[in-house]
Amino acid sequence: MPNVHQFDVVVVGAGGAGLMAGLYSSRGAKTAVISKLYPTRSHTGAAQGGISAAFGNLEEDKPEWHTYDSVKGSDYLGDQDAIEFMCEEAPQAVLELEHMGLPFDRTPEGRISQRPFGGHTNNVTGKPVRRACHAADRTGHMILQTLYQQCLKNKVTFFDEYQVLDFLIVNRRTAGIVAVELATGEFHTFHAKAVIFATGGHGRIFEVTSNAYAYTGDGAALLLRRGIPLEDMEFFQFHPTGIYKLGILITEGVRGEGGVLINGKGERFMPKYAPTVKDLASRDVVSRAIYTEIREGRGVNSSNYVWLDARPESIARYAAEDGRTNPDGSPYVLSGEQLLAKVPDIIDFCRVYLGVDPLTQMMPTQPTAHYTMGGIPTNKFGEVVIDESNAVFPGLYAAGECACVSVHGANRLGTNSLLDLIVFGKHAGLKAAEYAQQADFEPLPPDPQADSRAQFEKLRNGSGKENAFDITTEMKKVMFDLVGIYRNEKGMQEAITKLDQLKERFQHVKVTDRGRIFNTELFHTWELGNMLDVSEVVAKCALNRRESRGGHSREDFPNRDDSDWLKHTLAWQKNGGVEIRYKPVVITKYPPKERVY
Amino acid sequence: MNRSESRSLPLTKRGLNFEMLMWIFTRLTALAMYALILFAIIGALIMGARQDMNLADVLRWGFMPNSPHVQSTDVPDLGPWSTPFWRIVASGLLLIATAHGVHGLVVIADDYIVTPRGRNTVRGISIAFMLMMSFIGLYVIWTS
Amino acid sequence: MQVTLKIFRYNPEVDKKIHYETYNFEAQETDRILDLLEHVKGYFDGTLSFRRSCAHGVCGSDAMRINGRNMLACKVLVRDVGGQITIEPLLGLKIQKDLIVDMEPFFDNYKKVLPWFINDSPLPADERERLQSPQQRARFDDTTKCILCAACTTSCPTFWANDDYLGPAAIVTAHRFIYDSRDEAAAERLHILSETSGVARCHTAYNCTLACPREIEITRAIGELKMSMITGKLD
Amino acid sequence: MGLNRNVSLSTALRYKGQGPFLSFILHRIGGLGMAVFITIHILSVYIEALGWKIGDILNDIYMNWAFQIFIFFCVLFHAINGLRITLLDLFPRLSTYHREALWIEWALFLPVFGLSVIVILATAVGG
Ligand SMILES: Cc1cc2nc3c(=O)[nH]c(=O)nc-3n(C[C@H](O)[C@H](O)[C@H](O)COP(=O)(O)OP(=O)(O)OC[C@H]3O[C@@H](n4cnc5c(N)ncnc54)[C@H](O)[C@@H]3O)c2cc1C
Ligand code: HEM
Ligand code: SF4
Ligand code: F3S
Ligand code: FES
Repeated sequence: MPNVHQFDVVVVGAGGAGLMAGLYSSRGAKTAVISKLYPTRSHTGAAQGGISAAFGNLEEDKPEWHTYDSVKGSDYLGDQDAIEFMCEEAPQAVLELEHMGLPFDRTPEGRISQRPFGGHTNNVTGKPVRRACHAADRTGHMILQTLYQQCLKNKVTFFDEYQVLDFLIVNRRTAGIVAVELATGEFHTFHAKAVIFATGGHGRIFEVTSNAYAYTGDGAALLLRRGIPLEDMEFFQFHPTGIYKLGILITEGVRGEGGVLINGKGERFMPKYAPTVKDLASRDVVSRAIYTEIREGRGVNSSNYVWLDARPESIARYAAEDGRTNPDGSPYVLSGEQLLAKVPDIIDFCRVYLGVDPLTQMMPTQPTAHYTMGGIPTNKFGEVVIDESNAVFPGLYAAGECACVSVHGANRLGTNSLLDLIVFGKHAGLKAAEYAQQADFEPLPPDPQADSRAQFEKLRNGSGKENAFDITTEMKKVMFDLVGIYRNEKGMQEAITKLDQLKERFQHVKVTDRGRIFNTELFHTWELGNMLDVSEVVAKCALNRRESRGGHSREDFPNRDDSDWLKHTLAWQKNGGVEIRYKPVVITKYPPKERVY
Repeated sequence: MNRSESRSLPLTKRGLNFEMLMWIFTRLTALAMYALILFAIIGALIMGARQDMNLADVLRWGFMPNSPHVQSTDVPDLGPWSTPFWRIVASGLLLIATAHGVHGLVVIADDYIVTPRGRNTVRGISIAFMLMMSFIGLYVIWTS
Repeated sequence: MQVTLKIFRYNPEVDKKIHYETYNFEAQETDRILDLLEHVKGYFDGTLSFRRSCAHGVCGSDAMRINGRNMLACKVLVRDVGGQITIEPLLGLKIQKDLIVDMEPFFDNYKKVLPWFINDSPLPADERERLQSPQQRARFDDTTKCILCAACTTSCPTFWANDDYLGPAAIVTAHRFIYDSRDEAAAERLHILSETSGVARCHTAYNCTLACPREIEITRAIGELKMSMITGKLD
Repeated sequence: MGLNRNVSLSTALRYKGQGPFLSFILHRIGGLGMAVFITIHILSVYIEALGWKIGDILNDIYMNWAFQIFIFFCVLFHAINGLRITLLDLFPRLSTYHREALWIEWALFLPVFGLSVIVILATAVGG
């Protein structure tokens, strides 16, 4: 058979999670890391603000507070054992990054510098706490670079620009994956004992998004087609501050450094919604607050955006208003230069894309689709679990944004995702290598590439009546408008109907490029298929959940309902439809209570 | 944290090889040529160039303080212009310029020729060329 | 406004020669060039191929020549370059299809400078971070910004002449480690950079610095390395 | 697979580099020009000293005004630009002001060169 490779462990995706998994797995097993992008182009590189760990380098902090904040942030849907595990491991994990050379910003004492972020608090006073370790506003970039470099140092095997199309199951166990090499259009079969998915999220299903073009939910969709369920897909995070219309993210770090949100009337509105932490409430709260302002006519120019004000004089004024001080007690001020040093890229984005200079002008912002809380269900070792009783699928692992551990529950706290990548990427890598050491290879199916080939053939042979770009545009709009920040029964029904039509129209799409070499049209069209599948699951799970919780806010069911809905959704693709079941949430120390910031 | 400690590398560890020596050599010879040229021009002015030479001739002398370069000017007596002192200055400038120029040619060649063999050939030819030009140049300076 | 997009085209499976295609359509002043390319791909010719991912200048996928100069298509707006736009692939790398070039030689050069943190000394006694003052951290901040987009290396006249030259991007990466007070392999890296294919091939043409979408002062970084080789000072 | 990486000279020259790229090209031309000129010059003087009479032809070339302008351009530009490069190289932190350095360079070069061209042309016409 042509193009068959054999590895103990195959990692799909080379973002933070994939690289961490690859690094650890390669120490104990023959490992390949496969990615459709060059590793350094993964979306982890876009992460700006920071990675959390309760070091207390600047003020008192402890992992228990981090745990509680994350549980509360998740609106009590996160599994508390996993959250506690992650928060306890956090300091060690971040130190490990430092030891790998990651250039964190420093405190005057030479330790890792930390900044406040939404939802991170001192549990005694309720005030924001500095927990996010950062390297300017390109923390993710530095994590991605550092991990890639460490992988090179440790001679990890990479297959760059290979798009994974299919997951092979034999005897109900992992047998490998099929990928296409973008440069040649050739199929490759990777025969493996264990496969780790780390393919990132699917934010591209929404119109206004901070996510990369590559965020098409490939990993989730292709596993879904192979009978693996997806967990909590209705929970999607909308980040409060995206650049108006473009969706490019303005990190919460800007508010951490003292920026505030201002409505069309020039008022600071967050104190109304979150009296204690104000602009640093968790993201779902802030995004909803912005939308409420807009819907009540207080958007800027009666339009659908608000201001983010980070001009040095405003920062000083509002800090004085909030009684915010430096650790030594002096009043908190930030000069233009300091702001430029702390968030240089954000300032650059505003200047390039808006022609606005944040040092002297306010930034027009609007909530933007940002983070996939749901995904491939796993336990805290990265093992994929496929039913209500958490049965493990042998040899299949997932980590990072494509996975749902669930540490983020219904709403992820800022900086917890990068932490998630590092902690669970590592454990998935370790577990997979351990598994590969004792397991045998399953035989490959007779024609492993048949399904992938068939999928491509279908895209090549469509009637050509429909245009893939139109379908993409419409899908994004439907999802953003009807399954976005605010949702209701009618809208979601409509969305599902429209998605059905779009899926039907997708059958008539025809790829015009007949070539093999870099047939990006073909690959992108295949990705559209994934997005449609994922969108359908998101919409149906959201319609089913008749309550509001975290990132899922229903206008028709505005309250959280713990008695009926304190449970995880599991969704399977069955007979062309979606089957939904539920599984319990793990609650250890923190019984659910009302969430106020 | 050793805030004050400055990091530095000993001579053998800083990558100071022939390549980089020649790199700094090019800059230093550039400065040296400036110095010598200025020196020659000032010398010319002291020796009365202001009345007897036009600007172009002064410059020509400046770039190579060699008596034939003032032959076609109104300078009455070539004596002071062809002293051993000026011949030494001229020789210095010649050697420096030749080394600088020939190495410049090597630099250009290295941009385009990357095989070790090719590069070595270029170096061999260059050294031969440089020696030849230096000798001929010295011969011209000291016999004119 | 009306834009005219003239795009370099080459499909190895059908074309014998390169050619240019021109597309006219309505666009916004605030559209990214990347948006225009997506539009052409979506509605004029699906076979047009180029790389892209983040769409806001942080992943380094879509460096290309726009009106004759290297830029990221996602970081340039129509209003920055006007309505007559010529788009061509990067120079000095094999053209695989349309705007897609073979990045392997570029990454090979990157891998030559030991692009990873090296410190084999024991950790501090408390096993916590290796301390570094804010000033020491600031020393190499500029070169940590590199996203490996290759805009610099493929704008360098020496790299056009030969891909043996490490190129500015690889040198920038070496710089990031050499001036990191925690790293211990400065000598090895300087040794590599001092070879004939290293910093000596830079003739301060500044094309790299002016092309860098991350505004890294590349030529300065290269200059600092050259002087460190002469003086041995790493501050 | 794919198209050769070869960058032809004309493609290279069409790259829209800015000031420093242009001065790099001119510096190279200047250096080469001088090297060629000086070599021929020394050789011809030498050969003449040996008693061969080829000097006349060369002399005609040297006295030609176009050649004089060219060689003067080589010398002057290479020298002034060389100083800029040397200073930026020896003090890399000045590199941040490379644009300003280039303005100063042109501000020095253009008047001197312009004046000289006028003188050369005037002499050529007059003499
Ligand atoms: C703008 C922005 C800012 C953020 N800021 C922060 C922050 O400050 N703090 C924080 O904690 N989190 C932040 N996040 C979230 C966090 O960055 C992401 O959730 C995280 O980086 C995801 O990492 P990953 O490893 O799961 O996926 P990625 O890094 O996206 O990697 C996915 C990988 O999978 C590969 N891949 C995908 N599909 C396929 C396929 N079919 N075949 C082969 N390979 C495939 C891709 O090539 C890529 O290598 C931010 C996110 C965004 C968008
Ligand atoms: C005041 C006089 C001079 C100064 C200041 C000067 C300066 C310089 C500098 C700084 C360089 C390095 C350029 C680089 O590496 O990019 C250089 C290169 C060069 N010089 Fe000179 N130089 C002078 C005179 C000469 C002379 C007299 C010759 C001819 C014999 C010459 C020939 C060259 C050549 C051929 C190069 C290589 C060009 C290149 O790499 O593009 N230079 N010069
Ligand atoms: S230095 Fe700048 S131009 Fe070069 S690869 Fe890095 S980011 Fe791109
Ligand atoms: S373009 Fe090339 S010559 Fe040097 S200054 Fe940049 S590396
Ligand atoms: S698409 Fe990422 S840099 Fe342009």
